[in-house]
Amino acid sequence: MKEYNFFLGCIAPNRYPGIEASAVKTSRKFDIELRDFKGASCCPAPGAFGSMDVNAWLALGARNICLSEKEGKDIALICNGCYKSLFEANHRLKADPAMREKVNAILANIDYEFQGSVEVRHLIDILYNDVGPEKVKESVEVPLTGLNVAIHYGCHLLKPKFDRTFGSSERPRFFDELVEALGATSIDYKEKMMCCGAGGGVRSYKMDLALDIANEKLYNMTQAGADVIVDVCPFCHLQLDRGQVEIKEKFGDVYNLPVLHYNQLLGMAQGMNPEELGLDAHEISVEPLLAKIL
Amino acid sequence: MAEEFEPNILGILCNWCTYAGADLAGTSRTQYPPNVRVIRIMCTGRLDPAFVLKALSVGADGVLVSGCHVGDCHYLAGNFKSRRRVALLRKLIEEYGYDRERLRMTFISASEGAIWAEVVQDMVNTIKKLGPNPLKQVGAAGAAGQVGVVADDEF
Amino acid sequence: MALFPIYSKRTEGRKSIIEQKTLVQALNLALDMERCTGCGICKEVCPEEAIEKGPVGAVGFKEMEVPEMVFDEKKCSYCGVCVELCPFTALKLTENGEPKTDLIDQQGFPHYVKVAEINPDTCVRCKVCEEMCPRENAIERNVPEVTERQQAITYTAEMQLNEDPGSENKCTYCGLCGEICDALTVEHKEATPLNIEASGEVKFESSKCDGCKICEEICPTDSIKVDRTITEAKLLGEVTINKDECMYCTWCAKTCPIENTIDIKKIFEGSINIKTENCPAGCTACVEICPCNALYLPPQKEPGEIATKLEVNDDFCTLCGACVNVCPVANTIEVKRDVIHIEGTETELYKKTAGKMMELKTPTIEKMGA
Amino acid sequence: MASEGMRDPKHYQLGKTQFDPDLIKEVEALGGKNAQMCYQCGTCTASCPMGQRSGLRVRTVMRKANLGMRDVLDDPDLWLCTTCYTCSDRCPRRIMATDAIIALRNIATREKKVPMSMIKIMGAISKTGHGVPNNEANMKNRVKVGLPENPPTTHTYPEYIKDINKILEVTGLLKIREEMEAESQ
Amino acid sequence: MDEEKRIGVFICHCGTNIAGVIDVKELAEYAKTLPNVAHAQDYTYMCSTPGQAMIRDSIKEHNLNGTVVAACSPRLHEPTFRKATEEGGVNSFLFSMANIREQDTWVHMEEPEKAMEKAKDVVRMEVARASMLEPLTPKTVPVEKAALVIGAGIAGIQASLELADAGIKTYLVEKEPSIGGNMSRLDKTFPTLDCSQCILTPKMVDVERNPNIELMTYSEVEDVSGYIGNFDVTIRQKSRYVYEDKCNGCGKCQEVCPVSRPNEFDLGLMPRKAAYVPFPQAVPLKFTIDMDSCIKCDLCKGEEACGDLEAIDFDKPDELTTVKVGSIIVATGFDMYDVERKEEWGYKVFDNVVTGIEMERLISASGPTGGNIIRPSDGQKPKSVGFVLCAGSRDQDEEDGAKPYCSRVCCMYSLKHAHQLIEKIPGCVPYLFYMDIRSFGKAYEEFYYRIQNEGGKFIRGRVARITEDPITKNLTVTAEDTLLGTPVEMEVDLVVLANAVVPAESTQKVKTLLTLSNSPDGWLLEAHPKLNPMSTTTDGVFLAGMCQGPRDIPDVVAHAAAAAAAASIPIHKGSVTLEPIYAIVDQEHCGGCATCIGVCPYGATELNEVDSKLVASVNEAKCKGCGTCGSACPSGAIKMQHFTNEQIMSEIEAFAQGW
Repeated sequence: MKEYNFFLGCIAPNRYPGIEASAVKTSRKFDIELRDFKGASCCPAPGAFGSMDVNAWLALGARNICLSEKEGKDIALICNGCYKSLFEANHRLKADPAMREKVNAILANIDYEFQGSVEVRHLIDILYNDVGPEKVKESVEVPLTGLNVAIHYGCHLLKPKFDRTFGSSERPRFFDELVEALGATSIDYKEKMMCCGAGGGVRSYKMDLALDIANEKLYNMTQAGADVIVDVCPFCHLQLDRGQVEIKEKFGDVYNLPVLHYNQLLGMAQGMNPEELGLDAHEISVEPLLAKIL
Repeated sequence: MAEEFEPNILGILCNWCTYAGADLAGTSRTQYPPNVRVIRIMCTGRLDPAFVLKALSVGADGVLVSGCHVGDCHYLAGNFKSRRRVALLRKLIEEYGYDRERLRMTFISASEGAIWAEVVQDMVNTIKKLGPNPLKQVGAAGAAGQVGVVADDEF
Repeated sequence: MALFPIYSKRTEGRKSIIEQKTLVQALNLALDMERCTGCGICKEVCPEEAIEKGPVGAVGFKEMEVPEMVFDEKKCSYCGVCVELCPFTALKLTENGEPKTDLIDQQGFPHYVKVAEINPDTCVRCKVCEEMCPRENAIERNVPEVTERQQAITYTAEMQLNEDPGSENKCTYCGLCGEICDALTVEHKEATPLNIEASGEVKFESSKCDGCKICEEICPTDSIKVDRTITEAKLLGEVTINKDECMYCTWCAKTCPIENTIDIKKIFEGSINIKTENCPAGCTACVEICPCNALYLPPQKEPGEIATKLEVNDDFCTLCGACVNVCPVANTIEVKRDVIHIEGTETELYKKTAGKMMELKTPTIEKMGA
Repeated sequence: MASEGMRDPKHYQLGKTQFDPDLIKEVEALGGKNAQMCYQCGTCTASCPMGQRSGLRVRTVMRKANLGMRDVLDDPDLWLCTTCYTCSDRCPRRIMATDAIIALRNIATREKKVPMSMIKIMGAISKTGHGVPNNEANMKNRVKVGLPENPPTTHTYPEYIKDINKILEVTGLLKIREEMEAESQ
Repeated sequence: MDEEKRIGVFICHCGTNIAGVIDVKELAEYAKTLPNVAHAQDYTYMCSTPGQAMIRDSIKEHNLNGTVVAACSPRLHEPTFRKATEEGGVNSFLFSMANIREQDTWVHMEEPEKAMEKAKDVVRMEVARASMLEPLTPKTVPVEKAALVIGAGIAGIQASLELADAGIKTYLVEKEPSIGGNMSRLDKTFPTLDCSQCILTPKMVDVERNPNIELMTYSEVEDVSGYIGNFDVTIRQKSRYVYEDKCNGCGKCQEVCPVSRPNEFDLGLMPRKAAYVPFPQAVPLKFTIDMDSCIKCDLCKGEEACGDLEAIDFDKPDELTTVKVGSIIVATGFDMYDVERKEEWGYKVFDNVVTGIEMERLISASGPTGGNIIRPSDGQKPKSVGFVLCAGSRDQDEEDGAKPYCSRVCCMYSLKHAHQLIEKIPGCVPYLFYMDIRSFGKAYEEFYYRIQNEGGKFIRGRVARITEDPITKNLTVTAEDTLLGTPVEMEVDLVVLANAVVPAESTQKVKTLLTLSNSPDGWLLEAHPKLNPMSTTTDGVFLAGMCQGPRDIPDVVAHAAAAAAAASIPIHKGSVTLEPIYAIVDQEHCGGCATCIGVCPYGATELNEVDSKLVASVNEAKCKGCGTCGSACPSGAIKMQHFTNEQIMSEIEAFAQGW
């Protein structure tokens, strides 16, 4: 049993609790325990906070890492935004002594010190590289055969590639493999690697433009015959799920494309019921999807 | 405030790769610390262990041997032989009470002027941490030239 | 790093296809999984060693999946030797969609002598061969369905009608015969007060007459006479053997009720030997895979008898070697081909290939773990 | 002597452009790696999902930053980058254009040219530790999936929030927020 | 040493290069205080004629018997000052050089005081060394009147023809079955639009006919030993499985061969047989059998085919030949950058994305389509074609293996492609996505105007990505028109990636064999980038063509001719002077332990019985002067001339006098 401190971020626990619950439940099947991470805060939001002051952003991120360092636990998380904040803070502070000094000087005000003793990992990275698609496949009880999945990787999982571990960001395959391990089909759609539009503080700054990007994405996914969108980031999730309601209001385009976090899809394939995965809290009804699977 | 310790480092460089690389650093005006004095030899294979011991015994704070990359030696394999000598010498100087970090071997090609500058910078930093040659510290820079030639038939 | 050649491997239905494609040419080698028996001869003969035997399918009592032959699209020279030597015609080589046969056309390689004939003169068009043949579609029985009696034989029928005005047996055109038989139609001339004599015409369609003579029986004036001559007392149509489908196992020849009617020559001559004492209990892999049903388990003599001994009927074994490929115990089956019936030039390449084909084939330990 | 149709020569005069050579150094120091290496190929603009539907031109931003045209800091489009990093991944000069934009935003923030939407997010974190705090409806949903009403974060342990505010304070962000909030009222 | 040492020290200002950082006068004054120094002075340019005269005259005037010049790197001007010393009547090996420019004033400009300190140390060390130097006499060895050229592309062909015409026996080694290299793949050449084959084939035929050229195709250099004037080269002639003397090139073997393989020459666009010539104009026109794909069906040996000629032998072995040459020219050329690694452009993912060299074959009349330009997906003529320039050039993305340098030919060949498209397909519009059009050669810029005038469209912006319509297979190219400041998305039928050139894979092997170096970008390193771009640091080895860096055909030909001229110098001179820097053995002290035998990479040390005692000796001709034996000798019996223990030890001691 490998234990991680489960870093929740904001949107998963505070808007889509199903994502939080499904991550914990599905991981147990692979002997991974996601523990409560006491005192963690916002990562903080890389787009908003990084844009205001990178050093403050790094320091706030480092505060979260320091909390975990005190417990000697590696951090697992389920949000690309959190991944950017914490993975990059961890990576940069480990690699760059000057930056570390600068950030530790800030942290000294609250009696923290960044040591560089833990790892920060995205759960999808753990699932792919530690567990592996084969084991994921073995855990499937209800194969999702015939389900056309439009995968949304999300930008901060892969980019910038120099600061990540997944290689080129143009045609990645690992997430597709994990979805296909569940029996579903990962469909190719136009501009698959395009951003959801929410990041960088744009969703709160210019909602219309942020939604315009999401609209194009949703259109491309629909054109390719998607039954469901699967992501690994609650913020992209929010943009693509709630965004559909907002797009309908603002532009009149209707998609009704259900959005699932990978752990929710995994939970369904592992035979969990939609209520315990929190699917009823989504804006876009998952009913047609359930009808297709069950 | 006491003047900062400036190490005296002896560089023993092969003509074809590192010496040319150091020249390139010059042509490119890459700035690096002025702590190294260079002796040019044709090949690092020429490196007699006595040179290193002599340098340390006369008070050098560090010795930097540098030649071609493995496989690129102008004389086929001189750098291999030198590498083995340096590896053993690092153990030997430790027996004499020198930190092994005072002797270093690197491989720098004729096109790696920037790397030469980095290596010098790094060596200077290392030696600065180690402090002056212990012989200098006790003020006994004698015994120069009394180091025997080391049998190296096992090389 | 260049765009071409594009090597690819794909499955279309039950065909597994490898392809070497340049801008101007596409070479395809297609393996028909319906026909492949997993005998592995293609692997033995490939000059480029580009063919590997994949894992054996699930061993079971109900069905035996054949080992998949895996072709290396990059190593393959697309020469066609395997195509020619597949005894089951499971392989096809095409260049831009057309069959590519230049190796054979230029007599760079011989081909099998394929003898499988049914003598149409002696064949009685019965169904025995079709039923006994272990391969679907190998026997082509083009015999029309016999739905009416007259279709069973070939004959000619004649009717004579007595219309002699002086005869007492003259036809009265009463129409009775026409009522009961499709072959006869009676047309009356209309009677007028001036002429009340019955007159008309009796039309006869010989193709509809089967000579039953009921008209004769029923005619009140006995004016009808019917004669039937049988010209051929045999079913119509013909039974032939499709040489592309035939496995040359001789099941049909051995079971044909008429002697010397079917002539089949096996492609290989040689021997098969099974050391049944090595057989793991309950394993019937070879029986399941044998494409010619030459291997069998004799019926239990008494209930509860366990060690049923595997037997082979040499008559039907084609020495294809499929059994060797699935047998999980080393040295249990030995297949040895001594003669290969071919025609055409025996080129050096053929001789080398034949040498490989004539080596003793027996399972090795590595083949375990099916 | 100006003939008819000839415009006032003043119209032809370029305004005196002010270049600040230190701007790009500041950008590089704040994480915009290799920003001075930009050779204006436009890969960034063409990669940018936002550039296709707005006035954001990453290449132009880089150009202005490189020349030291400080008006780039006043450009509201500077805040349209979604930080997707596609431009950075494809840049043939390995420039982190996204990080350069973030660096420019940092400088703009110091000059209080940051959009209020950002300041609001800071406010939420300062108050609750979360940029997107919990709410009533969500608490019910949490309970439904078997989770406690509040996550084990600063929501459950508010004592950690003071550390966050200390960081905001020492980095000067708190002051910027207070001043901007005061100005906006 | 019997004689009293009288050393002259000459400090060079090198304009302001040295004098601008340190006080040369003070340095000269310092030099005067050093032991054995009889004279010291400074001068603006020591390497100038008056500077050299100053050395000459000072030797006489001050009766000097040793010189030290403190100036630039000895790798630059050591020969100059040696000569000046010699002219002054002092053995040139009694000269030593202090490098106070490259390794001092240029790298410590910001710390002039410390630079001064270092200059003093360096001068002191060199004076100490000069005091210990011994006079040496250079040896002269005869030169083999033959040359070797490795690689028979246009560079190798040109170099060989030049050498042969100068009366030098030339071995031309080519690894492919035919000579011609990459140039034979090209259709037309820019900007003159000559047909590449038309101008190349006559040269190829000349090579075959020239009695002074021994052509060795399908061959590779396996081993090189020796030194300038006397290289021993072992060449492996790979078996073609065809006797070249019997093959008449009739091609019947090819006709009957049932095997079909992609033709490497045509970049896989066309198939070839297992028995093949790469292209119809091949030289020599001898068939080769590709044993990897041959099935040995014997059809080619049959009566219909090779039959009576009996040229084919499947058992023909490789042959090893050893030749002796005086100089060697390397002309290993280039490969194309693996542009598949730039995933955003979708090469090998999308059918209609091709590379520049593939476009050449598509345009070429002898190519797979007979010169009909078609797009691979459906064979249709493209009506709009996008060109991606700098595809992998001027790109620092190391993860993608891209190259930071300009490949120098892509702009021009793309312009040429644009011209050919306009000419061959009425109504076809080429769109060139460029960053800068580098049309630097003679008549190149004019060619650029011409294409503009013909209707080629130029968009200044690098292509960020290419996407494909899965149904029509048309491509959408996204870039920013940086001149408009607008992102553009353009649908085109075909995209040509003008991919970078990279050093040929075979270069690495040759580099190792000849102990050459390469620059960081992988191209072979020249002796001097400006003054000696055709020589290497290995005496007697020269570079021709692309192996040294990207260049176009006229530059390659010029470079090759230069290399040939340089390579012919020692051969025509008939002898070369070798530095007397070789080891000698003091046989009295030698214990015969044979340690030196084991360490010498050249087998120059040997053990002989002298006066009933085993002693080592060094073969001067074989010794290259690395000194490894000298430092390994346990009894100190081996003396490495000009780098003796005493000389180096004295330098170390002088080094220690600095503090």
